[in-house]
Amino acid sequence: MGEIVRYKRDVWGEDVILGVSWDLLWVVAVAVLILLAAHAIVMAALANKKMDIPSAEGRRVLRHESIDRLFHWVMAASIFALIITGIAPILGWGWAWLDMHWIAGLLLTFVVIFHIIRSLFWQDFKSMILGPRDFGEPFDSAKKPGKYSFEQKGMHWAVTIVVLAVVVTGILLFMQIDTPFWDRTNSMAESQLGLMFLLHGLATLALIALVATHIYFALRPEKMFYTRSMLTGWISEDEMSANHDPSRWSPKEAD
Amino acid sequence: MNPKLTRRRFIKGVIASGAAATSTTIWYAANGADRPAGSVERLIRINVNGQVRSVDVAPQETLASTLRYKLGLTGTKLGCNRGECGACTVLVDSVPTYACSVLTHSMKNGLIETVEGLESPNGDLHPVQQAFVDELSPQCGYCTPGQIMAAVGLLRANPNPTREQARQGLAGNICRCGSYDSYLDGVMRAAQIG
Amino acid sequence: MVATSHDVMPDIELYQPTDEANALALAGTLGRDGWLLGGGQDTFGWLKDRNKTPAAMIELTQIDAWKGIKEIADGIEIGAVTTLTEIANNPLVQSRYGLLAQAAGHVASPQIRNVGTLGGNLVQDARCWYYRRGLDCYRAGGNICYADSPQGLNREHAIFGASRCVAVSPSDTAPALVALEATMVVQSESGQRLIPAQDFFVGPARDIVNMTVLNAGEILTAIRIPNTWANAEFYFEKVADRNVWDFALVSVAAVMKVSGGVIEDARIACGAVECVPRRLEAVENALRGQQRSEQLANQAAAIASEGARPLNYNHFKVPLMENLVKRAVRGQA
Amino acid sequence: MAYMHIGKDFVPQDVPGKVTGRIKYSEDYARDGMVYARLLTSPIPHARVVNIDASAALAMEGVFGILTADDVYPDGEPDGTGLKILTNEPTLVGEPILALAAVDEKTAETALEAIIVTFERLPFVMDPVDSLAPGGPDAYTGGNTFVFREGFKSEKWTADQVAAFRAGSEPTAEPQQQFAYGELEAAFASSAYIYEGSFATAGYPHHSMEPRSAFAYWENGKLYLHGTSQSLTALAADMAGIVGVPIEDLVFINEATGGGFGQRARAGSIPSMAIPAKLSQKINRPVMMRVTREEEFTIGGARQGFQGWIKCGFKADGVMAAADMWILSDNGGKGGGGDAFSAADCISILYQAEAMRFRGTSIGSNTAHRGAQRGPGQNQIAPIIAPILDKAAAELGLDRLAIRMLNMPKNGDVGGPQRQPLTSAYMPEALNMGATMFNYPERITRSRQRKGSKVTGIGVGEGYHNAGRSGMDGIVRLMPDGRLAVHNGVGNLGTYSYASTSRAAAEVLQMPWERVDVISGRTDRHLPITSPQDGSNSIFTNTRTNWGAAQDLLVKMKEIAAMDLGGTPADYSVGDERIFKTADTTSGMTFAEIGQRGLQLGGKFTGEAEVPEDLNDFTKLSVSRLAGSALMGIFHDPRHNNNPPGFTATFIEIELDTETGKFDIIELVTIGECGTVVHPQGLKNQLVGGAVWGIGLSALEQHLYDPQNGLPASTGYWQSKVPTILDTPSKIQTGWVDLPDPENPVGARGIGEPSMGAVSAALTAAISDALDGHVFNAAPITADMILNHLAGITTDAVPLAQNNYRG
Repeated sequence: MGEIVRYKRDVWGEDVILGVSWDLLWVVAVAVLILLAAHAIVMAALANKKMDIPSAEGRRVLRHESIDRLFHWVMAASIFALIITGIAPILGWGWAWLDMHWIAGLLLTFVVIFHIIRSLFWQDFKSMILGPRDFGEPFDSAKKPGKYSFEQKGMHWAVTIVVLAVVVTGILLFMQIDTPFWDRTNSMAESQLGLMFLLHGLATLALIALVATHIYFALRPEKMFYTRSMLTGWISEDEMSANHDPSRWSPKEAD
Repeated sequence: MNPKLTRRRFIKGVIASGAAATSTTIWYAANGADRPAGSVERLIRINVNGQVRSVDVAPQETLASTLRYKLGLTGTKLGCNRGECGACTVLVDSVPTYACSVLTHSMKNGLIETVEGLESPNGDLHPVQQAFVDELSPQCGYCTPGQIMAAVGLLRANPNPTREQARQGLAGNICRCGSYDSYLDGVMRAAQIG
Repeated sequence: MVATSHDVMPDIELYQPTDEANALALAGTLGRDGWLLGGGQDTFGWLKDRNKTPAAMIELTQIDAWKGIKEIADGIEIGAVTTLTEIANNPLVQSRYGLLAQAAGHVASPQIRNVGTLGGNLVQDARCWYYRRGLDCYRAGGNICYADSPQGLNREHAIFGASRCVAVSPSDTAPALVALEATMVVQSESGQRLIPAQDFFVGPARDIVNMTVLNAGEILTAIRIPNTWANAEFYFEKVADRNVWDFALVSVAAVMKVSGGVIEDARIACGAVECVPRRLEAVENALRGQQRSEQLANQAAAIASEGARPLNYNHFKVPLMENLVKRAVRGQA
Repeated sequence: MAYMHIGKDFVPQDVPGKVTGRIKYSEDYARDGMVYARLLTSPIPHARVVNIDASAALAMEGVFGILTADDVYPDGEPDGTGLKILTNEPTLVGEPILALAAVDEKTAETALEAIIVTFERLPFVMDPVDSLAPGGPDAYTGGNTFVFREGFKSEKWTADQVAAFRAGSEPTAEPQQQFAYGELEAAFASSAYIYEGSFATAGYPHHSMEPRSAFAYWENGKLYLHGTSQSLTALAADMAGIVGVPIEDLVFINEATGGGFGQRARAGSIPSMAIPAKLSQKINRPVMMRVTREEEFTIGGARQGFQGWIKCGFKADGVMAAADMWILSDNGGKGGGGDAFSAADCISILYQAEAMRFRGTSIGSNTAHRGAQRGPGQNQIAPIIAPILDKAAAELGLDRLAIRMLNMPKNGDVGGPQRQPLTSAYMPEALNMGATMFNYPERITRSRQRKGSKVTGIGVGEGYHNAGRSGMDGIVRLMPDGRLAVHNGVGNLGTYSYASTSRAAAEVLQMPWERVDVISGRTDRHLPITSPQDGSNSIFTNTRTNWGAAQDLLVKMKEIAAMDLGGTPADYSVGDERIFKTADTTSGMTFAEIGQRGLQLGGKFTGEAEVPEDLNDFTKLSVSRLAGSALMGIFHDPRHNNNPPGFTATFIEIELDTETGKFDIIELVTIGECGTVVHPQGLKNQLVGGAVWGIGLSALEQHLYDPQNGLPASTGYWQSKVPTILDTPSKIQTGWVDLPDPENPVGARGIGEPSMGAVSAALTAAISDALDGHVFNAAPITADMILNHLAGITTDAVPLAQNNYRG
């Protein structure tokens, strides 16, 4: 009990890694719930001191272009599909999950590649770079971020690492099953295979935690306007000036 | 208990019944004592070759082990201990049965007959035994007790089988020496002696 | 180490309930740790090998309610722990559902049929030799299939519906019951489920470790066969390497209503080609209303094998399946 | 000639025990304080044991100790590919590493689970050809082949040579072994039809019904070993060496053996019996080691598989002018054999090829160990050569029986590389008899006739095996009560030759059978040495020894009679258990009287003096222990040179279902040609038994190992496809020629092995016939192969594969 890794016997009876222990699923779930609940309570307490939500009226500036919003939601959809199809069988809900899982996986892979390329050449890549200054930000209310806050950058890079991990391990595992494109090989030794499953599992657990946190903040009233911007693309100038430093982020006018 | 085994069972438990069932799986693996009451009594009475014998029988014990190792009836042979050869065939209520592949506790209410119980009290061979001697049906003899019990069971159900019916009746018994033809000759002769 | 050939039964509890309630209660309490014991012909090998290690066996054969063959309003009901021999020799089954009598009569060997039960034959586990050897393959909760690989010994494996695991349904009676539109009666402490035979079996895509939809605590207690196909025209054939003991390389079970050489209706299922008995609905549709002929048989055969995906060593199953379907369409020679 | 016993049926003394279950096999014994041993075997096809941690197991309650290779080989394990008792360098999955003794088997198995063995994994190979490829893995540490007097070698071919061989061409590599006679090239040049192609045959397990369980205990320095063997004395003599106990301190007990088929003839092929002996010595308790079916597979061995190439030339008249063979034989993980040589030898004898060449190499694979199995070599080649003969017949417009009649061995013929004369050969009579019983002229017209999906196939087959040896000893005693005791070292594995060969002695003395005691079953009954009961030799070899011993006894009886009743020994005859003056039958003595008189006289009469010098040591020991106990006849059989053959001729009609790939045998007629018939029922059993084995070889039995990991896939009866009664015909027609062989006192020769080869040949020919003469070049031919052929499917099966499908 309480193991992180599950073992099995290889074909010659020696122990090799089988994958992550799915007991951790519950550990992660509980941990995330507690943290977010704690955060909610603290925020509720702070909320006693009046905190004025900036107005959404007035002139609008563009925060996310439509193509990026589309990318975000496609990625979200594929990640949800992957988590559901991946976790369901572990919880004992039997259904034909494997095909949907790898199809969603391929979708995620493609949009991630698209995003990497676009962010490198067409987007303002610097705006996402996490510099020393960003780390001071949370402790100095005077400091205002550029386009992305410290938390947003942190979340972005955490998700980047974890998603790359699931994608890479996922693709390697993908090669171990029959698909319309190829017949499976037993190319990987059982020990390597187990390692892949372990990494895929660990990354999945991390991703679940991050997604939960991400959704939680997206639904916080004071952050709601970001969520709206991911749907509509714009934020108001009030929201802009309240949360960002115009000298470090000068967005276009939203039409 | 080997720790690996326990973990193995645990792993399979998780997969088989989902993480939700993990706790129970672990519980039974770790603590067999907590199982529901009412499992079988070890000391039982079984009727073997017309004699009622009381034996201490483990719950998982096969009839073949009880016969061979508890009652010393070694005429019942173990060829594969997997129901793949028929050397351990005995009769339970006249039905040919692989003694290696049934539990003694499951058969305790039946009349069990082994090759040792076929001779008449005055020592005459059973017609099947006599016919097998006359036709020299056995070769190495290791499958012979099983062949005989299968044949006796067949002839009780069908005293005058055709050669084809006899063949079907002996189908559950391997003879590696390949003496099938001689065994069939024996069964047909026994049917005549009857 | 598994470096030893186990051969003796390890310590394990045995319960011999004599009434249904008791059995269901035990099954409920013990869950996956309670091994349901019918005739035991698929049990003792697992236990002797120590490749499955349940804590207790729950013997079902002492429960009279789950034994025997009786007529019901619509057809017959067969207790799940009725022996295969009894089914093969039962006049009622022989006269109305000869297909099942034949199938039951082709299982393994006489002695195995004498103790082996219909329920046991239906819920028996996969016979893939890798899995039976106790390897931690997908079906055993692992993360690999040893059979589906360029060098895997997969002559007996699936040509349809594989998903990671390529094991086939080994049961001889299952295809017959699917063809006969039987219903499985499944009981548990929480009540009764009636499951069409076809939906009773499950492939690896949906559940890679179980071959039936039975949940922990559930017991298959009876099989109901409706009048729908009573006294219809039947065709059963099992092709195996040896004529005793072996599992089918391919088997076919067909029921047909024929009048004046015209096939009015038909149901056909094949065994040992997929992880579940493979119902050939496309073939049935092609047959319905058609005049029986060699051409029709050939058409049916072609449709039957559509979508087959043989592994390295089981290509022969395609022509074999086609030929058996042909023979089924032709009817008894 | 009219015999009193020879050629007549009788009830061998062990038969009642076999039908009542009273006769004891090794595992049926028990003894106070007996404990149970179980084996820990290698899970890895090729490895080195780095460490064994048994502390946890030894600490368990009810565990008495373990035995490892270090215990049995304190000076290191023997070199070579011979079977070992236990090993630290396993070369196949299932090879015994250690044995553990416990209060019961369950405890032993649980304890074994607690032993941690650390292995170093080594390269492994399942197919000899793969091992020959450049950089291919070697089955043994030190090579892939073991050359006598040279040791391990790593034999490699070039990639091209391997590819060409797999593609069906003649191997161009140097063979390890070869022989040739006649002008090969000229012979091929003179041929009107030449067949050339490669072939593969499966090497499959013996799977005797009785697993090789053994039970041992020590008492007053003597080892009492209950085991299983084909050859009581021949095996015991060497088993003493393997256990490391002086032969006089070994009592080997073996009343009945549950099948041997070649694998239990010699101690070297069944060293596992030494495990309980050694373990019992170590823990000082009686030890029972029950062997499981899976262990019987893994340590019980298999016959050698062939990967070969053959070229046969036939003259226009059908005479086999030349045969050229190249055979790569699978030596498995241990053991080996001369099967390939015997296969070539068989062709030179059975088809009298005018010119011949044989080339062969043996390469190891990490699979079950290899050793002799019923007709080793002769029978593997039988199903390969038969369809080739039929193809030649078709090409040359000859009848398929006629081409065999043309090439068959006859009296005065020679065979083999040494062109050794046959002691006699009545193959013409055998083929004619079979043709008549089978009604060949009428049946052959049904060849290839179709009935729906079924096609009729007709096949004719011939089988041969060298069936007789010499150089062994005989001991008989005339007891004071007038009974005759025949001491017989022949094993009891179901042929009943231990009894039927004893009848030669009864014949000499015209002794009623009920007055004869066959002394056998355990070596402390003082038995003479015999040749191992392999190679169908017992009937020939041991009728010679028992006849000779009885003759020696008769001479002594006549000498005593002459001494007491006057006249010369030559004046006396025997009959009705009396010795009497031929001229005056009233003047004589009963056998009882002569027996008592002999005992009084002692000296040479009771084996206390003038014992033949040339007796084998084992026999000398027995004689010395019997000395002075009764009037004794002792005989050493001098060597003889010629080759006493056993022949079989078989005719088969099958109906092959082209839609299922399955066939039914409609008629099977098989005729034995083994000189004078000694025991008709026993001969019939050998013929029908051989037929079942022939069916297994041609159509069913397989030997599967996973090339990915070296695990055996066919360990039990189920996956090995051992024939069941429903895979064999309901009635097998048998017959025998029954003409005497000049080099045996009763004219008898052996039959056990050819009876299988002939049926295998005929069945394969029939299958080929039903498929319009298609030649599979393989044994077995399984349903899937037939279906694939008919559907024109070329599977991914590797050509010439060993320990895999189609080979």
